[in-house]
Parts: sequence; structure tokens; C-alpha cells
Amino acid sequence: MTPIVLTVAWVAFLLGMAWYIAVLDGLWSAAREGRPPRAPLANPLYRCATMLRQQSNLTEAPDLLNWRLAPALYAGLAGTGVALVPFSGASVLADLEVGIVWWGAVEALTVVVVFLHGWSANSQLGLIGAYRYVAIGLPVMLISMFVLIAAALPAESLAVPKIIESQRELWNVIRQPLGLPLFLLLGLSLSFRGPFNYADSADIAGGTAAEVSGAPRLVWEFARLAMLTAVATVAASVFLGGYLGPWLPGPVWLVLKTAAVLLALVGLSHQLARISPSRMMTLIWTVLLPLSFVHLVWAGVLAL
Amino acid sequence: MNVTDIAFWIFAAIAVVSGWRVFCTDSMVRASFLLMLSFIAVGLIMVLLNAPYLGIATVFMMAVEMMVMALFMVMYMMNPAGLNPMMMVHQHRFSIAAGVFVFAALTGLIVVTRFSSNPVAPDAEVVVGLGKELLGDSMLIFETAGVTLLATMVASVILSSRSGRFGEADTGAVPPPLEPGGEPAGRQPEQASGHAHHHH
Amino acid sequence: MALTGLFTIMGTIVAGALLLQWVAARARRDRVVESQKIPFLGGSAPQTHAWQRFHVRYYSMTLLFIAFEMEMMFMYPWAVVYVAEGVKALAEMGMFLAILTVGILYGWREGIFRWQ
Amino acid sequence: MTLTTILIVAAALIGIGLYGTLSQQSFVMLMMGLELMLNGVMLAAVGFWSLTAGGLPTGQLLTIIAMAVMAVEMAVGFALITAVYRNRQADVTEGLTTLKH
Amino acid sequence: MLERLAARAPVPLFVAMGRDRAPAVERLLQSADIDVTATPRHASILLVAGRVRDSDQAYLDRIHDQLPHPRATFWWGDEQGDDVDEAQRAASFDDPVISLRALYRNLISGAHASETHRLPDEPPAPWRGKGDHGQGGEGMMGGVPYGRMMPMPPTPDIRDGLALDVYTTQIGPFMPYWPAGLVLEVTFQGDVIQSAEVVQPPYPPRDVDRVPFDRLLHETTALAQIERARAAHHLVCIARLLSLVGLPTLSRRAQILAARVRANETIAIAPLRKAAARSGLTAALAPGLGRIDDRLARELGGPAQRAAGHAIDDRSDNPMYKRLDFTPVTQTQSDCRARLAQWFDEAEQALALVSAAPDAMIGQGALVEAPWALRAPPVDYRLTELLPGLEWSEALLVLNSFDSAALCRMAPLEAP
Repeated sequence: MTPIVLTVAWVAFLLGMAWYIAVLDGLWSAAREGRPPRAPLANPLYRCATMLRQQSNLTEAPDLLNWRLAPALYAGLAGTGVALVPFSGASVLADLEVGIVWWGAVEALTVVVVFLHGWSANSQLGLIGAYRYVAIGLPVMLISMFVLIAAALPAESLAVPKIIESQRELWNVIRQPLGLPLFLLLGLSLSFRGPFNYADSADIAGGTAAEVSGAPRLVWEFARLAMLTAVATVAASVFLGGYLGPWLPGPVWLVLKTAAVLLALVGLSHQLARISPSRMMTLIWTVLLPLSFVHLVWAGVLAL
Repeated sequence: MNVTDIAFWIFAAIAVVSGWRVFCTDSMVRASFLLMLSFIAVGLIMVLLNAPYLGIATVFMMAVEMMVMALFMVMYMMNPAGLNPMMMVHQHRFSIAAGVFVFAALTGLIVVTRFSSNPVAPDAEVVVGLGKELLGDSMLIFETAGVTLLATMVASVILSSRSGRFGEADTGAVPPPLEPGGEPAGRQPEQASGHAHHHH
Repeated sequence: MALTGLFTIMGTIVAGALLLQWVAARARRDRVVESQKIPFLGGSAPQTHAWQRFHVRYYSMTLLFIAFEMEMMFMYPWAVVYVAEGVKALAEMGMFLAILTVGILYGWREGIFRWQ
Repeated sequence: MTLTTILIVAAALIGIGLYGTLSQQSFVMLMMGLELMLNGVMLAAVGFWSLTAGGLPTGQLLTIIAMAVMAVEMAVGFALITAVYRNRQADVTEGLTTLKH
Repeated sequence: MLERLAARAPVPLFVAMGRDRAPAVERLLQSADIDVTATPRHASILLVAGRVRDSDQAYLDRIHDQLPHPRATFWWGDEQGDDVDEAQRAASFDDPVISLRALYRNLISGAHASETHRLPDEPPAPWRGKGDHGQGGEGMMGGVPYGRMMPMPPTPDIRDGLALDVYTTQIGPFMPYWPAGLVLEVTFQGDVIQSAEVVQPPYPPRDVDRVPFDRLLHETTALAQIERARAAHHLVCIARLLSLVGLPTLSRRAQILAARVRANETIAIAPLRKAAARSGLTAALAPGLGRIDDRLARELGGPAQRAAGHAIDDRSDNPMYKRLDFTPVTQTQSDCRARLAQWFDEAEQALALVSAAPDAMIGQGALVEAPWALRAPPVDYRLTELLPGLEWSEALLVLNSFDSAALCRMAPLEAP
């Protein structure tokens, strides 16, 4: 694929997956509430139009530069996450030798960006959301790093394409069974959904987005979907073999696997209750992180 | 000038300018993240210098470190958002002079020195080299670093948390009582009313 | 070069997102009045600015985290040579995880993984 | 991009860092100055490693050690600041003059 | 083009819950055509549901102004607001969804002009031109930078003793998941509450919930009606907790069940309870969170008392209930978990009673326990003693683990 075709494919992928998540969300909640869904395919577009038509809000003395930059940077980070992943053997936008290290940087910078979004509005509810997010976002990052390092062991490389190639015989999801579930939890945390929605939950009136309206909110909500897409794409590549698969062409496999991972993510986010941030922090450090240690040892012993 | 040169100059400008702005901005959050920007720019220069792992790792390390920096800055600095602009400096002239002097001296030194040229091969597997080094000759350094970091963890927890094994940090050291729930053993610290003891 | 791709993407998205925010704000010309700027607190108005010396409830955790994160720096290059180095690397990892586990256990005993 | 230009950039970072370290009153800002100086040192180290040392692995290790020093400095520094603040509510260096007595 | 798309979106609605709102409002909020937002910033229409106190008008105006343009107000089941010409009003017999959609469509197309601000366009304090940089501040922490004071000076924190700035503010009365009408003055350090004072008590229990119990004073009433009202009340309480722990879909299901119970349909609560348990609802409430002492539990009466292990229920002495082998259900722990389980148990028990004796009648003036404790004496125990030391999300869980009557009793500025 030429770079231009690749770029177009990449943009279409990002937008399409964001729309797909929004549709899934609508369908899933309608099913859970036991009522027919309302215009499931078009609803996301209607909502976009509503936000675009709204006035953009200000608060009394906001840090305006950071307030407007935060959603844009968040979307940009999600975009680079997707760009790490090859659509097929030869077509990848950013063939980074240290791909999973960059993914670690994306996670770290996401914490910064979400914090800025909550901080900049100069409002107490936004601040609470921002600080809660940092408490959860930091330790969750460690889990994902361990999980990705475990996936890098058999590949002997930090590049995403090499990790995919190392799964020709056996997908990592079978070889390292704990990896995918732990990584999915990270996905919920990075886009603050369901049980990991500590930044924008309704008990703090929308948290970091509590004072945001109009186009900045549209960018923010899109970035959340894009980040979830990025997580699912990386998960599909690192654990489900990415573009590898029989009969169908590689890009189709990648899209199918990403869609499947997204289905699992949306399901999880609707299915689990949220515990208080303090208890979640304890849970991550004392249960999930040791679990990722076990996972790493398991992967290490298998790789020898 | 090729793409690498242009990128280098852009990153260098970002690194220096944001490093300088750190000490000019009023908002503590902005100061932390400007420093982060400076680090990220340096990290990207490292990538240009054929050290991709070090460069990108600098980005994620510094992102979290500066995030924590921002948390502590906001926690302990009065007026953390800089709503009332304030210059909190001392010996300002001297500091500027020292900074400029060091920069000038170093630059002079750099310009007059002739460095040998032995660039790293573009196709060298630098990450593998680093890994081999960590597990080979520099094993001791690596192990020492591990233990040092553990010591750091323990030390920072001891220093920062309030509740320790020997009671709360802000109550000071008190010897244990002789019976459960009793008075602390040993000599009582003298207080204002403690002068009475001297008279009997 | 991979970095160029990454930065083109980052730059394009950030620029596009900022442009969208700007254009949408230009399209609606209503001024944000002072009463609209009051932070939302369920109808009440705050007495002071919200920016404060915010009491971070997990400050000890963040310090442990920095040291922890530093150990991760050593793990990436280690992972690349793991298969080649074999048992030595495994032993290395054992030491690593032991150190981190001791750190976690210590922090847990001191109760730093809770809201202070 | 030659070694000379890289080193000059590093020198500029060190100079600014020194200015910050000497001039800032608050502990945390002072630490930022130190970090900026280490930033310059790291850049110089990688520059030497890449352009004159021919990619000797120990050069990379030096940078990692510098980063570890930074992490240790930060963790212990902030812990100390917390301990001091808990007892004296001082956040500037002058607030600690009583330590001398 | 954009307008046409936007007009078809679900109506973004911020709800200011007044008192005595009709059950029709709850049905309205269950509609898929409505998007209930957590903050006025995300909404286009402000729905005022039910009457609000005169003292709440200023709060309401502030929320109105916080909505971004285009915006409109919709009054529902309310005799107030006559002075606001542009306000839309709906009689209870209209289909609210249709009128809301029409209002929203007109708002988007420009046929209905966006409402202007109600409060003066002035900063909270004059600041322009004052101070060294014209920012209104003085020195480090003084003055009114940009019109507001800097945070209050430090006081030692009640959890770890670190003396940092405190942030004191009033909160309420129209927050999401906040007892409607309650205004608290809360002092925070970080996200932990240091102290709280009641400024305005919450609204008392709604008329719709008390109808059968009031009717019983004057005429013979069907047992089924009484017990259905009880089940519906408890389900609405459960729905709030479900939302708070991040299960909005289950919460809507609980509300839909409540509406169906009121409409005399036969429903089963067990599936909802099972789904909630599988989602980890109980695990989301920390054991011991919001535990109240025995004295307070006894004084509060009602479900809160039974959740503390006291099998005291007016129905025990009623001959009709005795014939049905009624024994009060109780819990032991007296915390949020126990009160939640108590609501579930009592709602299920109420529906079991309905199906056991669908035609039973209770004689006029008989003593029957209300879903809350109406007859308990006022308590000299403030709601606000429960909150200090709690993190914000825990505080909200504790607040929502009591029914509105109990909250009124613990915030004794106004008799319920």
C-alpha cells in the first residue's frame, strides 16, 4: 500500500471504529434496559451535530490554552496508538522499532492530558475527576507494561509487527492467557469507561468534562472513542495475531479482530459496577499487579 | 539541511525555550508540564541520534515523573495556579550571571575542542546491545540500581506517610508504655508545667 | 522514518481538533456572560477559586510508583535479549520481581494504597 | 546536527537549570532546576555515545543511570518535603533556617 | 444540514427535581428520546420537575445561565414560573416527550429563540484594574483575582493531619444523585469532606409515594395498593444507588420496574437483583460504609431501623398482615449494604404480599408502616455528622442509602 492509501485507510478505520463503538453502546444499553434501541445507527451522528451546534463554555479564570489543547492531544495520542499497528505484513504507518515503548508513552501522556483537562476548568468537580484519574491511571499503566513485555519475550523485539509475526504458530491469547484480560482493563481505564470511569463519572457531574460544552466536548468524546479503538487495535495485534489469519486478506482480519475486542470492551464497561477510587487503587496494586507478575513469569518460562 | 537537521533544530528550540519558560510561568502545573515538554524534546533528539529506546523511554519516564511533580507542586505551593502572579526568587542577578557564565564557558570549551568522529552504525541493534550489556558486563551496576530503587521506595514511604510502626509521624517519637495503654516509659519531656519537678 | 509518520499523525489530529474548536466557536457568536462562567455545583456558587493546594490522597503511592517505573526502564531491553540469554535472564527477572514484590508488600503494610 | 551543536544545546539546558537551582526559593522549583541540568547531561551523554563512541553499550547505560538518579532524587526529595511540611508547614528554603539552630 | 441532524438527536436535558413531581416525570426520563445529562453544560433544555421552594429560585437561575446556547426551560407540573414569559409549560395530560421534542426542534432551528441570562452579567466581585497586574489580586493569596477569593487558609486534615488549603462551598440543591432540595455547605481538602453543614433540608417524600397511606386515614384501602406503593418507592431508591456505582442501564431498569408496579402490572424483582449482584453492586459498597449507630437507627425508624436488626414494623400488629404470616425482614450490619439489601428484601416481600392477598382490604385508620418512618420523633442528630472523613463518591453513596424522610429527619431545619 502506498502511504496515501494507507493514510486514508487509517483515517477511515479510526472514524469507523469510533462510530461502531457508539452504535454498540446504544444497542447494548437498550438490550440491558429491555427496550428497543432508538435509531441505533444514526444516533451518534445526531449527537455530534448537537454538540457542534452548541456554544463552547468558559469558566471564570480557566487555563484556556491547556483546556483546549487537552482534547486535541488526547485524540492525537490515540491516533499514534493506532498508527503503530500494521494492516498487513508490509503496510504500517509508523514502523517503530520500539513500538510498545511508545505505547507506554501514550499511556503516560494520556494521564497527563486527562489531568490537564480536569485541572484547567478551575472547578472543584473537574479537579476531583482529574486527581482520581491519576490515582488509577498510574498503577494501571504498570500492568499494561508488564503484559506487553511478556508479549515481547517470544518475539525478541519491541516492535509491534515482529510481535505479530511471532504469533504465526500460536496466538498470544492462548500462549499467555492472562494477558488479554489484563490489557482490556487498561483499555477501560484509558478511555474511562464503566468500572474504570474515575475521570468523567456522573457522581461528579461529568468530572473533567463537567464544565465543557460544544465542540471541545465533541473532540473530547471522540478522543475517548478513538483511544478505546487504539487499545482494541493494539490488543488485537499483540494478543490475537493482528492481520494473521486464513482465507481472508490481512486488513479484514485486523478489522474483524478489533471489532470483536471492542465488543468485549463495551460489554465489560456496561457489566461491572464501579468501586470507590481508594479501593480500586488497592485492588490494582495488591491483586492485579501481582497477577501481571505471575503472567510475566509464566510467559518467561514458556518462552525459554 | 535534511529532514533530520530540521527536526533537530525544532526539537532543540522546544527543549531550550520550554526549559527557560519553566522559571517564568506562574502556574505550577504549567511549569511542570513545560519541563516535561523540554524532556520530551530531548528524548526525540535522542531518537534522531539513533537511540530509539532511550529516547522514547525518556518520554514515558518523564511524563509520569512530571505528572507526579505537578501533583506535589500543587500540593505544597501557595497560589498553585498562579492567579496572583509572583516572582519567588532570591539572588536573582547572581543566578542569571552564573547560568550565563556556565553556558558561555561550556560553549567555549565545546567550540575549541576537537571531537573524534565515530558515529554509531545506522543499522546497529542498539536495544539488543543495551540488553546484552545489562545482563553481561554491567550486571553489577544493574543489580545495584535495583537495590537502590528498593531502598528509595522504602525511604520515600517512611518519610512521606504519617502512620508508621512507631505511631504517627507528627506526634514525634514516644517510647512504648510499660503496660498496655499506659503512660510512655522513660523520662517525660519537659513542658512549661514541668518546672515543678525541680522543686521537690 | 517511523518518527515522521508518528508526528505527522499527531500534528494533523491536534491541528484538526483545534481548528474544529475554533471554527465551531466562530460559528456561534454568543458571548459567554459572567453568570454562565460560574462553576457548576448543583446551583450553588463557590466562595473561592477551586484551584487550591489540592490534597492528593495518594501521595505516598506516587513516590513508590516513580521508583517502580524506573525499574521498568531496565525491563524493555531485558525482554529483547531474554530468549538469547536464557536461564541467566530468567534469574535476573526473578530478582527483579522479588524487589518489586518487596516494594509492594512494604507499601501495602504501610497502607499507602489507600486514600490517606 | 553535529556533536558541537548538540553539546551547545546541552550547555544551554545546563545553564538554565543552574539559574533555576540558584534562584528559586521553593524546594520544588529548585528540584526542577536540578532536573533540567540532568536533562542537559543526558543529552550530552547520548550525543557522545552516538557520534564519538560508536554506539558503545555502556554509553546508553550512563543515560539510564542519570535517569535513575533523577527518579531517586525526586522520590526522596518529595518525601522529605512532605515530612518537613508536616512538621513546619514550610515550602520555601528560607522557611528552614530554624534547622540551623 | 447540521440543524436537521441535531434536531433528531435525543433531547439533552438537565433535570432540576422539585418536590411532588408527578410519576409522569419518571416515565418521561425513561424515554429513549431523552438524554438526561449529568451537568447543565451538556444540556439544551432545563427541565424543572415539580414545585421548587422560593428560596431555590436563585439556584435555579444560576443553573439556567450555566446551560450553553441554544437553551430553553421547560416547566412541568408547576404553578410557579408564571413570571417567566418564555418558559414552556406542560399540563400533566400532555405527552411530555412530544412537547419536549417540539421545543427542542424549534430551539435548534431558531424558531424558538435561545433564552438570555437571568442573573446579571457581572463578575462575583469587581476586579478589573486592581492589583499589580490588573488581575484583582493582592500579594500571594489576597484580593479577588478574576472576581473570586483564593481558597481558605490551611487547617489540619482530619485524615492525615497535613495542613493544606480548604475549599468551602455550598453544594446543591440540583446535583445529579443528590437528594433533591438539599443544600449543604461542604468543606473539602482534596476530595475528602472535612465538615458539612445543612443550609437547606431536602424535600420531604413525594405525594405520589404517600397517596395510599394518606388515603388509609380516611377510607378502607386495598393492601395491594399499599404494598405496590412501597415496592415502587424502594425500587426508585435502589435505582439511585445503581446509577451511582456506574450501572446506569440497570438503574433505568429499576425505574421502569417502579413505574410498572405503580401501573398495577405484575413484575418480578429477582432478575434485577440477580443482574445487580452479578455486576458487583454489593461489592461496590464497601462493608461498613455509612454504618450508623443503634441510637440513630432506632430514632430514624423504618427501613433504616430494620437494616440495623430491629424487627419493628407497624404491620406486625395489623390483623390482616398477621393473617398473611407477616414477619418483618431485617439485616444486621446497619451500613449502606444492609440498607440496600433491606430495600430489595422489603420490595420483594411487598410484592409477595400482593400476590398472596390480591383482594385484601385494610380498614380505615389502621396503623400501617409507610415505606419510610413517618411517625418517628425528630432526631437531634445531624446528617452532617455522617459525612466528614468520607471521600466524595463514598459520601454520595451514604447520602443515597437513606430515603428522603430519613434525610429530612437528619437535617432538622424544617419538619418533614
